[in-house]
Amino acid sequence: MFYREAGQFKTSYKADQALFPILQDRVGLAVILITAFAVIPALANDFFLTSIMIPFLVFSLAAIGLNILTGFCGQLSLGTGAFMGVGAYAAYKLTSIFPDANVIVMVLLSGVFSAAIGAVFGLPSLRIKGLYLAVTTLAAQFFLEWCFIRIPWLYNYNASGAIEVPRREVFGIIATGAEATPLARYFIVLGITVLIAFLMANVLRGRIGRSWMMIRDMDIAAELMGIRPLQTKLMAFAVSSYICGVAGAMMVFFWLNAAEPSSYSIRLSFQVLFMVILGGLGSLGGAFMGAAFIWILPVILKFVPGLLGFDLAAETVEHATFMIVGALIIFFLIVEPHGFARLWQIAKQKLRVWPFPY
Amino acid sequence: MNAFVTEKTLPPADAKEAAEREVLLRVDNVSLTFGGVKAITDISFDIQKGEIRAIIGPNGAGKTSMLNVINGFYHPQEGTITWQGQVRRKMKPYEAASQGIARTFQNVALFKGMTTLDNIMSGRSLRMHKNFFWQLLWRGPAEREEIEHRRKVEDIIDFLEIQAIRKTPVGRLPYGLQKRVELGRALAMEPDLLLLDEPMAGMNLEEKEDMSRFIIDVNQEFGTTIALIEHDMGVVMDLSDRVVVLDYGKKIADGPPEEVQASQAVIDAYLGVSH
Amino acid sequence: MVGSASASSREEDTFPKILMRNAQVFGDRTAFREKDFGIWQSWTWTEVCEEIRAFSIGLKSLGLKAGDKIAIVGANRPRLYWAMVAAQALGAVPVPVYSDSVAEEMAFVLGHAEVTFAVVEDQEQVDKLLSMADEVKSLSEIIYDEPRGLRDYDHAHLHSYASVQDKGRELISATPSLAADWEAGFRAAKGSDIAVMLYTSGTTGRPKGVMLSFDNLIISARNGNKFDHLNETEEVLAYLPMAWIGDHVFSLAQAFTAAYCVNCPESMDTIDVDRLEIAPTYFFAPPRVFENMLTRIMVRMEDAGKAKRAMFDYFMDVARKVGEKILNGEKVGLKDRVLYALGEFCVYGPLKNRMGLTRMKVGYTAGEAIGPEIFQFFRSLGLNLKQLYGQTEASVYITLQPDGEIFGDTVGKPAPDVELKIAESGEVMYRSPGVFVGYFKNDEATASTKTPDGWVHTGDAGIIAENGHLKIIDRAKDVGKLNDGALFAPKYIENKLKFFPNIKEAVAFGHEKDMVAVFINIDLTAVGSWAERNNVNYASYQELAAHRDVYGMIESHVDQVNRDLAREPMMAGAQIKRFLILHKELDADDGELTRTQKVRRSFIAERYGPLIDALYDGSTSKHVRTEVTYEDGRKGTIEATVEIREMTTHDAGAGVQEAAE
Amino acid sequence: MLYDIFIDPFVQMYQMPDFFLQVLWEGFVAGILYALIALGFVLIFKASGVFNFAQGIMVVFAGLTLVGLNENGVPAYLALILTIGVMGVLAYGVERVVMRPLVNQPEIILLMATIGLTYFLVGFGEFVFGGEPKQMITEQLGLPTGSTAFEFGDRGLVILQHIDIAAAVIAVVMVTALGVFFNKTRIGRALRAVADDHQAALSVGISLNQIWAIVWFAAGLVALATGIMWGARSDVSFALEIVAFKALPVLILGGFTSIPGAIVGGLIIGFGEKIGELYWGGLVGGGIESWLAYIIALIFLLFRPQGLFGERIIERI
Repeated sequence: MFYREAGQFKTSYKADQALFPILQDRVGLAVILITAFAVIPALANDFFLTSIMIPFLVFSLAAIGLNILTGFCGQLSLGTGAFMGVGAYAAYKLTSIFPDANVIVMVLLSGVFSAAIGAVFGLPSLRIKGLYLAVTTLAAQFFLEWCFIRIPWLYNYNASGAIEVPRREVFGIIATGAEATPLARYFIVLGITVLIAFLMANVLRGRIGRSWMMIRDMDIAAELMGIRPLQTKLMAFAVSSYICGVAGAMMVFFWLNAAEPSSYSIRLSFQVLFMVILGGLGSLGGAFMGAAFIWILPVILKFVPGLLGFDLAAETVEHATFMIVGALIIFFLIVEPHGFARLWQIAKQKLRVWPFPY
Repeated sequence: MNAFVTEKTLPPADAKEAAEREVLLRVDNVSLTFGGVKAITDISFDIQKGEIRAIIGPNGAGKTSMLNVINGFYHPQEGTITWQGQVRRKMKPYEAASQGIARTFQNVALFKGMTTLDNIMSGRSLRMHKNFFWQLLWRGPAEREEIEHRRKVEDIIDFLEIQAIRKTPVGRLPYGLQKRVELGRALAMEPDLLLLDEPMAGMNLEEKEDMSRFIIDVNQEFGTTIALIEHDMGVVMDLSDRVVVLDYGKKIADGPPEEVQASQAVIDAYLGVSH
Repeated sequence: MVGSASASSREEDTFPKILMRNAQVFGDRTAFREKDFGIWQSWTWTEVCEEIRAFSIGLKSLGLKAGDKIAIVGANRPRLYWAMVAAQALGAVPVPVYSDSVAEEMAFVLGHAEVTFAVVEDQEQVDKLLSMADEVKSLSEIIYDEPRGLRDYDHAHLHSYASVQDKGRELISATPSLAADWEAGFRAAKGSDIAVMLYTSGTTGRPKGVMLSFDNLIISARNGNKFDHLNETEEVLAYLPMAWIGDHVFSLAQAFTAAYCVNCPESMDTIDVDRLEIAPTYFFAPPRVFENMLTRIMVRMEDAGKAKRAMFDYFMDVARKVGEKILNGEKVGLKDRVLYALGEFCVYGPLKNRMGLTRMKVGYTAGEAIGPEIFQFFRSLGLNLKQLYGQTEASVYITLQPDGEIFGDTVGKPAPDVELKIAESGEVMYRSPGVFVGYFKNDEATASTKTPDGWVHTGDAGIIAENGHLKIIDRAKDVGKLNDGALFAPKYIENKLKFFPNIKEAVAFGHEKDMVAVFINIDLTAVGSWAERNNVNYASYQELAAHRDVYGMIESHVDQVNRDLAREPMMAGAQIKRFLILHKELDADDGELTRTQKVRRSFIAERYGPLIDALYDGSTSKHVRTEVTYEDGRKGTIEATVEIREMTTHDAGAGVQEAAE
Repeated sequence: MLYDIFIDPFVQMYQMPDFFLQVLWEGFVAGILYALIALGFVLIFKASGVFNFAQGIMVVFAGLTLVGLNENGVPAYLALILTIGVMGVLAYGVERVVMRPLVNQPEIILLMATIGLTYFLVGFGEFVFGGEPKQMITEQLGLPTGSTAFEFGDRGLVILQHIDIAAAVIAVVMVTALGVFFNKTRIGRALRAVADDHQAALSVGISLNQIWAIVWFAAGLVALATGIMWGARSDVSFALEIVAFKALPVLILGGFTSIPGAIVGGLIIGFGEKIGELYWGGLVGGGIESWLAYIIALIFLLFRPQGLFGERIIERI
């Protein structure tokens, strides 16, 4: 309906292979980016930025990370939380060791550590597949969580056992610590998320992205076509963990300000996995949609009783939220097991062929 | 107007001439066992450069196992395999690809989540080298490389006449077209040896004819050596230069189609199945 | 007689000269596109000029000389269009041939035209030409575009297009003055020289080679461009047979004179997508194409959800009511305008988008009568679709519908520079600058078609209405009489039947008989989809055609036609008394249709003699055997028992009342 | 350092056999509980191919229901019966609402659905019973609470909690009962048929839906037993949910479909974990119990990807 593709023809492969070959999609994307970079900062209050947008973006990035591994390369992981934790602790140590360094660079660098650790835990994936692989990643989850508790060096021997983000400035603006404004944090988080999402879109449409999907769709055929399974899977583990690590670091540096080992527990792993599954395996856009659903829905649910005039205890609301989210997850899995991305695809296809049904 | 004399240089049919051709792959006394069950017993034959070699036999004769041995997916317990004049060590399946062996599968093994175009592009994987950092940037070397290979892939799409399904996810294609896409994917590897595992299984007559034409065209246009497994005797006899017949994991005949067709052992084996 | 358009640009009176002008004036504009290897490969006028020059000089080196005939065989490809102009630059005459015609037919044309060269698309055509070596003795060199499968052929007289071009380029770089010599060579050519020879398939007899001069084509094309305000920004899709005058004028003559861009589709399978991508601004299609589009729209909408269907139907009603008025610039109330605008957003716009007609400035349909409903449907969407009446012998244009003067039942006013008259026999005659030079090697036919003072017999019976528009009734020789003296215009009846989407083809009989009886061919797409929705199982066309419910459905259509006929005083006597549904589809491969898909009445009458007898001897069914030709040339037979149904006729004038309900 | 790792623990085992035995006993009891949880997984996996992550929360939920009912004045045994009823309703609900619409979906989707179910049950449980840990009504149910000390010559003594003995006994009884159920009853045989071949099972006229409801109910009963045992040892709280993940390594060792495998796997993990923690854990600061099970399973997998009882997989193409 809104798609009017007549007259959009490609005279070069460059144009044909563009990320968004359809004009209307490019316009849509531009609108979203303008909203994110201009409209929201101009209109949103601190609460909206801190409680909704920043965590949403952090989770979106984490979901992209997990999606690379699970959605694009077909390797199930339950260790996302821990890999995020590695990023967080690495960034914390880096800023402690290099207090004058640019904190954004440190955050981006922290992902390298989680990438390395992710690759190590990815090694068994050569022999182990499916649910069995989940055990490997569970081992990573619990082992790393244990490390966060038992290795005091990681949290600078704090009495509390938690990491607290110090105040750091970037180009004269306070970027981290309690005094950092939500707006500054928002822009940093948005910038990093958009940048990584864009870079990943590039990787996914090229040789490497294809090799991941080959392994996912038919590993034996992929191997017989010259794809080295271990190398390819390890790369997916590393890239995925890198992104999760950066997301984990952003989570503590630009959102929570402080974190303890339990922040990166198995619960977080599941939360991100849900975002990926509900958003749609193998879709970058889906990662954003899944993150929005899993993060923003409970926030909204918390306000619903108040808006309706009920006066309920905070606890009750929280429990009800849990129930509703659980029920909705099951509901959406039943309605569309391929996630919101598929729903969007179907809707888009409908709009493209409108008024025809197919 | 007799200016046009259609003198096609056909591949040599008689065995004598064939013997002079270069041997691409030789299998010597190969045996393969699964947990005590013999799948292949003491088989020897060769594949010559530029020919279409058929491996036929009744169900369970060990044809697919033979292909799996050739491309390194199974490792025979006994015997040697000589590839382009060199005895091959035990190798990983992915090494077969880099040595120039491509194959298709009995039950289509396409990458279901990808489009026809991407599936065939995946055949170019080994020939694409731009590293992760170029891929991240895309603009520049990675994009140029992609376009360069896309051009080659488009040749194959054109060759197989599948333009109309270029951007269709392969899962949605009818079976016959999936087989064609799979052939395209193998062709994209520009292999020296192309292994086709029952390329015409489950096809109707028209699709079979199309596929036969493509196989012959591949052989003649690109000079690709082809080894194919097929159930349908008729198709094999028309297509191939030489035929190996297996039965219960043993070789029972080897030679030009007419000769093999006349062999009593072959007739018995095929009749034995239908009884 | 020379038209006004030619005077203004006397300089460029041949296509090679126009090419040079375009390369100079519109050098950087895209001249040709072809979807190939997944993208639209493009050439600017400068590049086209270079390509043509290289090929032309290459051809010359192979021995092509002035006056030679060069066959062009293949689907629409830029290189084949270029080959025509390259040949013209050497004074040779291109002879485009229907590439899907069977070898026998093609052999006659090539033999008759005495072609010495042939430029063909691919191996299939090369094989075809090689197989007719005996019939076409004059043929000495074959040039092919697509090398696939030809590697092992003897290349002594076989050349790839690229190699000929390479030869030409080599020669130019060796002798730079060659390019200037080449240009000087065609500077001397005159507009009255023969530009091209097109063989008309003709509904009877052997094809005739229509010789058209540069003046014929170029003046007609310029007039056409002016009439519809076409300029270099147009985009057209070249998808109709190159041997057909329509394509020759739209994709070459008009394209060159207006310097607009010609787009060649990737293959016939992808034509819909290709049209969608290009979205032509100037579009030509025979009624069949529009019929198919409408059928597919309706079939697809049948499968849409209830709400969507309701919305679609509602807005289509709105469009029917005011769409054409708005297009014609008539006064329409504000409410209707708003509703139409809403409909444009919800339905018309998307529909046009899906059909790839969003950018269409002007579209034409011709060749046969188009169903008024179909015509109206497209116009009500806001598409400026018009009818024209033309012939190969006229370089297409005889009459055209001017913007704002569109009537469904007429084919428009005389085109610029065309004089029109109706002969005493009722036959339409015309005289124009586009009138052909003559039939090749067939003076007898030339003399019987073209009068000494330049008037041409169209062979169609028609009248000029009060508003000056021409109305075609039927083929002049087909209009006949029933034994009771009632007027019988078979095509008129057939067209009425064919306007039902379920009926693909109809053949009416009745001349010198007691009553009207018809053969009907059902439309497999439309009826098949109906069958699917109604759980009617069928394995073949034959089975579906013989199905009781299908007969019932067709019977209701025939009855409707009878009601319509009853309403018209002239035609009321020719209502359909009996009909049958043919057990096979009429097919060009069996010679039942022409290559342009027109019914070959006499051939059918002969072939299905027993069935016609059965129609008139009162039997209710008839068993027949029919020979068929498959696509690959193999022959076979099919057998069937065909049911015949009796119809009740309506009293003259009776339909009026019921139609008012 | 090497001495600490390779020599010292064994020296200790030899020198303090009573402690060693005590550790073994602890490992045995933990192993029995892991095995019970794993049993719940196996039941469901065998019949429907679903890896039920909600088994852990079902344990908690069953325990909470029992205690909660009792707290509200329902007599212990009646509460027990009512709880069994609640588990039945839950099984039926899960089959209707979750399993049936998701039949034939890929395993990861089913897995996620059970995690969704976990969320729901956590919310629901907390909503009804509140979030605080509760005391198991051990005595009211007539379970033993004392302990017996065994003298071990002059080398010390080993203390056995009666409740642990009871747990072991109950586990044995349950396994036996399930064994009988599977082998001797009609439904049990049907269940095995389903596990082997869905089509075949359908063709003998067994309703898949019925069977799913039954296995979920059986898993619910196992969960209840587990809940009581575990609750009696510590208390009933949502922390137990985490313990359920331990079932995963247990299953890897024992195989996803084997009941004896679940027992053996549970015991291996139980022993390994306790011995590892008490003899080697100290070297790295303790608490290795939290991940040791997974590492054991992982190492095991690297050598036998098909599990302890699985058959070697021949890949076919």
